[in-house]
Amino acid sequence: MATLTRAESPTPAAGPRPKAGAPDAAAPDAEAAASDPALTPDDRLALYRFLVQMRAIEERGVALYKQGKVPGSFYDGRGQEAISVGATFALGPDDVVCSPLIRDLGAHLVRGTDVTEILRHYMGRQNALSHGREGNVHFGDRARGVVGMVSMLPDMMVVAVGLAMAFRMRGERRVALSFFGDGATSRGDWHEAMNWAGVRKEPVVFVCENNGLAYSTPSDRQFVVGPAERAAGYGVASTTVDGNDVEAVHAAVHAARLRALAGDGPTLVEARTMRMHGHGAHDDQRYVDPELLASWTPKDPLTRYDARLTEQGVDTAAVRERVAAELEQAVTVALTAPLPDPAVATSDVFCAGEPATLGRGDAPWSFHSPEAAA
Amino acid sequence: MATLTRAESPTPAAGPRPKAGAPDAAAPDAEAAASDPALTPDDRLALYRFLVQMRAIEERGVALYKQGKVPGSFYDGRGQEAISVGATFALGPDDVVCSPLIRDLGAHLVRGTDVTEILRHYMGRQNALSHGREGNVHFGDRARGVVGMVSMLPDMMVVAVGLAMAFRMRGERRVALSFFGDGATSRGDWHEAMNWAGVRKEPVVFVCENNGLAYSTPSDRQFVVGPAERAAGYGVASTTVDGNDVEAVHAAVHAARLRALAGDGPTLVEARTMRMHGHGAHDDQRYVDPELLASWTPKDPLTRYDARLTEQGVDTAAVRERVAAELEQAVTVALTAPLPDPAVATSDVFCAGEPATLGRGDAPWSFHSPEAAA
Amino acid sequence: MSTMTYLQAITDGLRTEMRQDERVFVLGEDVGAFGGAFKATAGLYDEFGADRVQDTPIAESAIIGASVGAALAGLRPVAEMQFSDFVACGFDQLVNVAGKMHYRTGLAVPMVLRLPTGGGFAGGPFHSQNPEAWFMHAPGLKVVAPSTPADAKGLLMSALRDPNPVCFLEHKNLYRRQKGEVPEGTHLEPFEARVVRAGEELTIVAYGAMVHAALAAADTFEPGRVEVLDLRSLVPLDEEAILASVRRTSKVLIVDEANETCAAGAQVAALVADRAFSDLDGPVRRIATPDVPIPFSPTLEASVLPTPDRIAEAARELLAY
Amino acid sequence: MSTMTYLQAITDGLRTEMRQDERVFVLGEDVGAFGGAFKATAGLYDEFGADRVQDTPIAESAIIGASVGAALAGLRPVAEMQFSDFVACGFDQLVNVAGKMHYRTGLAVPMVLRLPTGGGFAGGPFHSQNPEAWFMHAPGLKVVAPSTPADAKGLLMSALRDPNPVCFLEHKNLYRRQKGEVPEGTHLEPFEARVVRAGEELTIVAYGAMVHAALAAADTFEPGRVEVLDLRSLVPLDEEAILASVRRTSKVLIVDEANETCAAGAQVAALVADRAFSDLDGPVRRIATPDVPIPFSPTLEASVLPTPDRIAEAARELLAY
Ligand SMILES: Cc1ncc(C[n+]2csc(CCOP(=O)(O)OP(=O)(O)O)c2C)c(N)n1
Ligand SMILES: Cc1ncc(C[n+]2csc(CCOP(=O)(O)OP(=O)(O)O)c2C)c(N)n1
Ligand SMILES: [Mg+2]
Ligand SMILES: [Mg+2]
Repeated sequence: MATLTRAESPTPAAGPRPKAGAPDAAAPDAEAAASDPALTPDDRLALYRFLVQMRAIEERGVALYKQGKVPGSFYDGRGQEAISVGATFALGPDDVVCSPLIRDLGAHLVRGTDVTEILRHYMGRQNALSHGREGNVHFGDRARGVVGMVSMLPDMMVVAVGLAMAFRMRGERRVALSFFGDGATSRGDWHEAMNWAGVRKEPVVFVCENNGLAYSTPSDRQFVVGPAERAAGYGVASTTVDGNDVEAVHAAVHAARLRALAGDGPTLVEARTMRMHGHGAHDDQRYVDPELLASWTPKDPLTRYDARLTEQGVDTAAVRERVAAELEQAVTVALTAPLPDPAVATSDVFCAGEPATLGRGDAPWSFHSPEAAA
Repeated sequence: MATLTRAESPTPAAGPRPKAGAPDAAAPDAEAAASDPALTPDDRLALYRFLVQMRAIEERGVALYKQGKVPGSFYDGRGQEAISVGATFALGPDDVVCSPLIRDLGAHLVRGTDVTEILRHYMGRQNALSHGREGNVHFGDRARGVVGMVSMLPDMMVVAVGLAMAFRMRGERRVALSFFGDGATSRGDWHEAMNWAGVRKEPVVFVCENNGLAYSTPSDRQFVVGPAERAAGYGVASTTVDGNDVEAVHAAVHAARLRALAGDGPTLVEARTMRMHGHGAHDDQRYVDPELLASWTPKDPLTRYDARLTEQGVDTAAVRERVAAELEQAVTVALTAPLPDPAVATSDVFCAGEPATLGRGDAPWSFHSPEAAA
Repeated sequence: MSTMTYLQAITDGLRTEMRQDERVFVLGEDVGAFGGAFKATAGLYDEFGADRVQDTPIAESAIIGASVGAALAGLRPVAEMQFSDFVACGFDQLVNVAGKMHYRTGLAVPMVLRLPTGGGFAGGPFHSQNPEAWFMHAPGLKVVAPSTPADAKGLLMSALRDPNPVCFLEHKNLYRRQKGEVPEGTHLEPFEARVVRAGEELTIVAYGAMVHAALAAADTFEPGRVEVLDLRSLVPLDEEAILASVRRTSKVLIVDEANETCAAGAQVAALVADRAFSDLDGPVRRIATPDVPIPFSPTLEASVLPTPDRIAEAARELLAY
Repeated sequence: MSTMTYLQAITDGLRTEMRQDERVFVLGEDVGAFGGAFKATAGLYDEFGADRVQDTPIAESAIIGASVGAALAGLRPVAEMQFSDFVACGFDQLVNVAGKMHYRTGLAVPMVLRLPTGGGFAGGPFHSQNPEAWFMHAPGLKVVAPSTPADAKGLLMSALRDPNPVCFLEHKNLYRRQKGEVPEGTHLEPFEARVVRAGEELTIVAYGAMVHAALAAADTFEPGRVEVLDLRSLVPLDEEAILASVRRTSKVLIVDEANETCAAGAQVAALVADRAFSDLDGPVRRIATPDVPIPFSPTLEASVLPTPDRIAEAARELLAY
């Protein structure tokens, strides 16, 4: 008889997982302590590295797109890197990200998804994430507890609520994390997700990336009252943070996660930010006031964090160099990847065997993985 | 060249309209005065008559349903009559009701829709409202500015927003009125309608019939925060009234209408009430606590209004008798109506000629129709 | 074996699997203590409790989307649309999220969407629809439509064990009218067609409630002339069973309660016209509901839904062709 | 006449009618100053202002539902889905509210829903769909799909004057690739099919982008052998034009970019197999995209979408039948 797995961890992902932490069900004390989420120097370094890595990959991605090596379209999260990185860094390995969106490459990096695979995926080559069936940031990494997004915004919030519901029903200490943009709040599914999560007190954390724009349309044509304020109408807790401060985002999501684990229900974390590039690589965003953009340049999440860490004596240049070198290596490898076998175009529409389960993601934060931080 | 009709009245409906008032664009002073919506004795009599009529028709409808004369299903609004009657009574003739729902027969009666036609419609006989293509309260009366509901809740709120948008774009002094139940607030379309109306400041009035139940499901499984409080999250004004007090509902909707006409945007009027019958005639609602029901019995909107008017010297028994006699007459006529010609089953899926426009409804309230009150 | 209605067989299938597999849970509007608008979940709440028999808000998109999430987490949700007509409100989650998940990400979505469908009881334009062709045109969804109590249980239990999203079309008009022997305990039926009346001269292809209309029509001919094939599953479509039957009889009449254009029947007709063309001795005939919303008035409704009479008449014409 | 792209012809059709009929207005995501994701509304905001060229919230259901309301009030809304794929998010308002309104209430819903459709540019599973069969299976919606710049304008202007909801499928892959002569000023095309290449031995039925693939395939045969029929309108479907062509040529190949099952092509095949059966000298063949989400990688996408080569091969087989 198949049984409901109560408080057990899901099947661990296959393959070597250098930084995977202990399941947090096993570390309640560390968590309690972490309500003051003091980050260690290693954590800071890791955060910085993910920020740099996200920016570097996306800059390279735009270039590859312009060279015709990336088909279709290309979207990036320039200026918003701190959100996906900071938020995902607050998760435990068994938590599920459902889903990172087009500005959220950092979430995939934090969870440990392989960069070469990501590049192959972007390029529509053979790859383990999507087999070429999907493109741009539309990928997930099943083995690392990341569910790939769909385009329809914000559908995946609803799915995250369903995941959280399952966690709660099974008594598991896990949360689901879902990202959404300010523009996506106008859609009915946003409401259905918020309402359901609120009425059921599901252990879910919603992270709003409020960059004031939905493609070309500014917030004042989208809503009158901001997302965080609206949360109250659903019995959902909310908090607003500086989305360009990676530690602030991390702290807010960390607190939200603990709240969810404590059975206190969902939280909406609104991260205020600015989209520094066009909607996609095709968009010069000339509709955005250059002065507004200029006013955000000093708030760049990388520059700011760089300054902070440099002050703390970190050799940030070394990090940047290492990331750059690793990336060039990955690009070189990815460019040699073959195109997918046309047979995969028509296979796997249906699942034939046992469903594959969601695996565990990397959780590099020391409070969740003391042994990894040692 | 076809032009946009600015501030003109829509085409008046054909046929004699005994109580149709002046278009309110012509009576701004009357309206201003009506911000203290003192009702005349005639108004009160009319309100009472509509309450009695709604109850009488629905009681007869249930009986006819049980006799097999009404096919399909039958829904009524017992205990909630004051809401549709009071709200619709506050409208001007050019305003549009989009749409009365299954508890809102009173809206149709106030607008002047013929009772015999309604009965024929219920019975699936030849009738001018639906030609037998629709059943139960799924009818509208185009000629009286009433758009029939669809089952999908609360889709018609969105449509009402579109109507209001058109009124605003053309500079017309008209509002759209839409009803919805507490349960319907969980659906995405509720959110999209509220958000759109709020962000565009459309001249629309939303009337929430909060009876604490969606079919068998109580409010605490539907939402954490009530509809009126939620309105603030959309920049939509709100007010909560005793839904069993026809004058209170009227006053609130009257104020909301003036607000909309003044360009101040939408209002949500939450009318608190209790559904005294099952969801439909098939439902014995044994899932409702009998004590709860009993506690609402003294609040019956008819009994209460009856007492009030009796105190004011009105011969309410005479009204009830007249309504009953008229109804029996209408039932007799309706029962002789032939079944529809099967040809109408397949005709009119598409509109062939010029679209028929929405006509003007009755607006018996003296403040809107001084001449009719005279 | 015990005798049950189609509706009881559905409840029995749910109950049987819920007892065996703790991952299976039910959610939908009023499915809890109330037992659902049609009482398909009657008694389950008492036996399995509020977590496994969940009343939801009126939110079809969330019902489907949350089911997807729960399925990804390893549960086996069975979501009910109060009437199949309301699936339009959750269409996006169904076709874009559930249907495409496995192909795109490798994750499976083992969920069942129960859809009370069909007309014939004065339900009108919003309580009588047959939406299956929409699902058939959306890759990644399985679609089944039982016609008998035994198949209702057997296909449902198979759906509950299928690792894919399955749209389970239960015809409201069969709920209480169809009674029959239903195997006790686990009963699994494959997603395949079945010949329910053998015949040599004409194949009538049908599914759901139309199987009974087709049988009634077949009964007006001498035994052995008209074959009735019950598709039972629309995705996967049992193409070989259809082709085998038509090749043998050389004539085909396809019956569909759904609106005619682009219906399941159109797909069957296209299949036959392509792959059994050389065996055909007459045109590929269809009977379906014309492209109109289903009217409320019983006389109007009866004039558009396929009836045994209309089917028999078309069969007669084809046999004489 | 002036030479325009398919995209420019759409803009021109909108502009022309907006100048003539103040009731016509445009709404959708980013359609205002930005001119829309594909620039179909470029310049209209400057000419007609914010009320008649409205940026909306990301709310497909409200875009469609509010358009219904505006249409009921006597305006002529033209709503844009940023990609046709997103119509699933507003499906209910389209099929249940817009499509059934006239039949149920006598009120008309004169609105146009512009839907950028189709694949061929690595758009992946959510930016490449062809949803027209869903609409065809929903009574009360008209469905048109132009293949040329002149038809894009002509069918659009006819749609703008139609008193019904019209789903206007504009194929993204034709936007900039198709150039042609387009009549200036008012240009109205009827919702009827047109023979775009005359032939005697085989009819290829196609619409939208597939017309060009069909023409390329037809070009590989001697002139006069292969006829290409451009449906242009799917609802109403020009049944007589289809039947007349097939009866003359006696063979038919139906091409569809949409997923195969229950597609428009299935309906055409069913029609032919029923009403032109006795004139057929070969099986009713179809080419369509298999039932898979449209994959992203160009090699994968090219392997599933119908191509001139695949069409020509099927045509060759049929001609030899
Ligand atoms: C339902 C839906 N409609 C339209 C789109 C097209 N679209 C893609 S991104 C976007 C803007 C999203 O804005 P927001 O949610 O604020 O996210 P941001 O791009 O600013 O991060 C739009 C309209 C979509 N993806 N989904
Ligand atoms: C979208 C949708 N889903 C389900 C239903 C079935 N249904 C009809 S009425 C009803 C309950 C509605 O509750 P509420 O909105 O509070 O209205 P009330 O009946 O209490 O007046 C339900 C679930 C529906 N009409 N529409
Ligand atoms: Mg944004
Ligand atoms: Mg209610």
